[in-house]
Amino acid sequence: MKFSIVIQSSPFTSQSSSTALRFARTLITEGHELFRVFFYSDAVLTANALISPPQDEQSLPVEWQALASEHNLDLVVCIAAAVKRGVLDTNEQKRYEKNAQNLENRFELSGLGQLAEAIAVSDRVVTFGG
Amino acid sequence: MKFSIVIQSSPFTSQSSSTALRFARTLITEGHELFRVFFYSDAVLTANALISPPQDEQSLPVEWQALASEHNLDLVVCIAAAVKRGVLDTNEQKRYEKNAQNLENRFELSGLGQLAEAIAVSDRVVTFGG
Amino acid sequence: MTLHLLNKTQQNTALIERMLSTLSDGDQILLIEDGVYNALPHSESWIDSKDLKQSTYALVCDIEARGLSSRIRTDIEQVDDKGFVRLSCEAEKVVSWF
Amino acid sequence: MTLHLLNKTQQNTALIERMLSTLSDGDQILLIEDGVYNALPHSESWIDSKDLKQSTYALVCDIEARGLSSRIRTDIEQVDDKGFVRLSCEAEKVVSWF
Amino acid sequence: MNAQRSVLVLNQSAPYGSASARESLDVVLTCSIFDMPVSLLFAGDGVYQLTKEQNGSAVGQKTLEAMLSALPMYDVDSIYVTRNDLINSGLQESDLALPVQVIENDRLPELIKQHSTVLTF
Amino acid sequence: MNAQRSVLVLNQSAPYGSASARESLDVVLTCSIFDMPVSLLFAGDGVYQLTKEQNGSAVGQKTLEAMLSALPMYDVDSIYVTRNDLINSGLQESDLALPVQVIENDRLPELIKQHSTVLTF
Repeated sequence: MKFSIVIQSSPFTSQSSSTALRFARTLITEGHELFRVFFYSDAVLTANALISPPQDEQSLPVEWQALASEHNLDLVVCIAAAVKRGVLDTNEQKRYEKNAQNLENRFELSGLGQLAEAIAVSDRVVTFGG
Repeated sequence: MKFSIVIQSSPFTSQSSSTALRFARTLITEGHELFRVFFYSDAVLTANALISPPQDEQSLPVEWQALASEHNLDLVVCIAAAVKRGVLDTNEQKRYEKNAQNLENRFELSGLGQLAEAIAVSDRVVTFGG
Repeated sequence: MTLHLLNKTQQNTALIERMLSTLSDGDQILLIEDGVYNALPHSESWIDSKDLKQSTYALVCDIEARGLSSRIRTDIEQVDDKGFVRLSCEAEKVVSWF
Repeated sequence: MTLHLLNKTQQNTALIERMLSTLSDGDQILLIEDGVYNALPHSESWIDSKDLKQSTYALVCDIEARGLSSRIRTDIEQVDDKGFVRLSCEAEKVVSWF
Repeated sequence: MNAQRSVLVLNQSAPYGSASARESLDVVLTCSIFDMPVSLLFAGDGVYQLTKEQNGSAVGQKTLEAMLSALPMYDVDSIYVTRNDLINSGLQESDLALPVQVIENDRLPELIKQHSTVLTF
Repeated sequence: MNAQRSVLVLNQSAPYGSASARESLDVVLTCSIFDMPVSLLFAGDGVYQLTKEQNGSAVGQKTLEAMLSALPMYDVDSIYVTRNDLINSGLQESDLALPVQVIENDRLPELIKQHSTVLTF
């Protein structure tokens, strides 16, 4: 079955991003397809490459990136939400004349159209928020 | 009267940081002293210099920075909360071997002791969260 | 005297009951942000059941932003940011409920 | 059939009433994250008042994390992450309440 | 691509206090641009998004009402509120900036069933 | 420096679902290190922070209970829960990982008065 996942909450104050990661791993293990993960609202903060968690704690950007590399996943970060929150790729860094980019590898900034497409083509869309 | 302000919530999904800014401006205008503003939890994200809001919208980092410059304010960002959320100064950038720092001017990373001190010396501590 | 800041709507019944259970005589309440919706005319308002209309204030810029200027109860005093600072000074401490 | 995900505690009465008002016969509910506290024995549980114990599930890792393994009701089925995925497949859609 | 999908967007948050109201409307407008049928249900505190005479600039934000008024231009005209939530909000139907369909609570299960995807905000 | 301040930390959130429980405990321990008298009130969902036999690793987090057990070592021993919240939580006093003072609701106004600063989480 073809799934897409939408994540809305800050990975630092909400458990949602972590639950979504486990759900993503499990559905792949169970033989389903993960068409796309769409990071929206404060969940775009998950893609900040500067995140430096304590050594004994889960690093969500790194774990998402590892899962994406292994299974060639599409991790899409809402570009409007990301730019507003200071998560920039090289293009946006130039556009806004900032002195650094900080988008984690394997994540991609793109528009809400990617969410609409995910809804259109997926059998199940599961939202993680709150 | 001597005030300190504690802010806890994400500036992107909560109105708290914006209300706190207005409260800070007003208390200064009214002749009171603002001893310290302490950014904790997701409010540390307010100090991310890469934030690029749409042109017609308020930029909280810039407005806090301007207020701090004008009145020589102490804007303290909890270092543990910031590092975990990918808000780094040059020292932390080196320590965690990241390729950029992104702490906005006039903000300073420091420990929770700065909050304890603010509580100890201020007449009023006002928390903005939620 | 304590100033209580409330920034959530009346739907947050557990939070509001908690705030109410901590009130001492003479305490004041300032409704800010989404808290100003508590000042709309509700049939079972805690403001009435606890007879708190004389100790409850609402922040005027939050009322205006939300389009409530002509809709909220007239027996609750509206204050601006200066009033917010003044209430904070008059109180011995400020407790935030969110 | 719809699978409803609930990740908030029983204190969030407005949210839970809203979820309950959208249920169709045969719908299922999965308690995740802080939602698993709804499966503690409460004297006025919506699970009982709406007779939903046979259509309500709770995510086992969230139960363990919170120290609830020996405390929650035994008449609510616990599922692991595989069960979560299976319930999502069996349902026609998944609606999240938060 | 599967058969045509329809989306129900559920708005549960008051405007200005959180970003959720604006972000959910952005999703609605995008779905509509992509020719996906989209309905809106304003529930609980979400009803407050519909209040007339909003003025976001009083708190340094854009006015949500302007975005809402664009909905009919985007052919989004299935906008629902339950009578129960409207009463609990303390607003009257005449306080709302948009024409909405006021429905009874017992219509909600059907509304969920009619849409292939439900997005909550 | 003004006269000695005392702090009441009010914990209202369940653990693991949000970061609030851990961040409030960090503040408590810091105040204590700085020799500031600090009391804790666990209210509403905050009561769940005290549950025995927690195991955060089941959801990839540190176990909060370990931090809580450190409180007595930091001389933080004024820990309150209201009887009402304990009953509503569905937990018994014997389910709690720490000895707490179970108080009636009508003690709360006094508790607020006794402390010079109240920090809510």
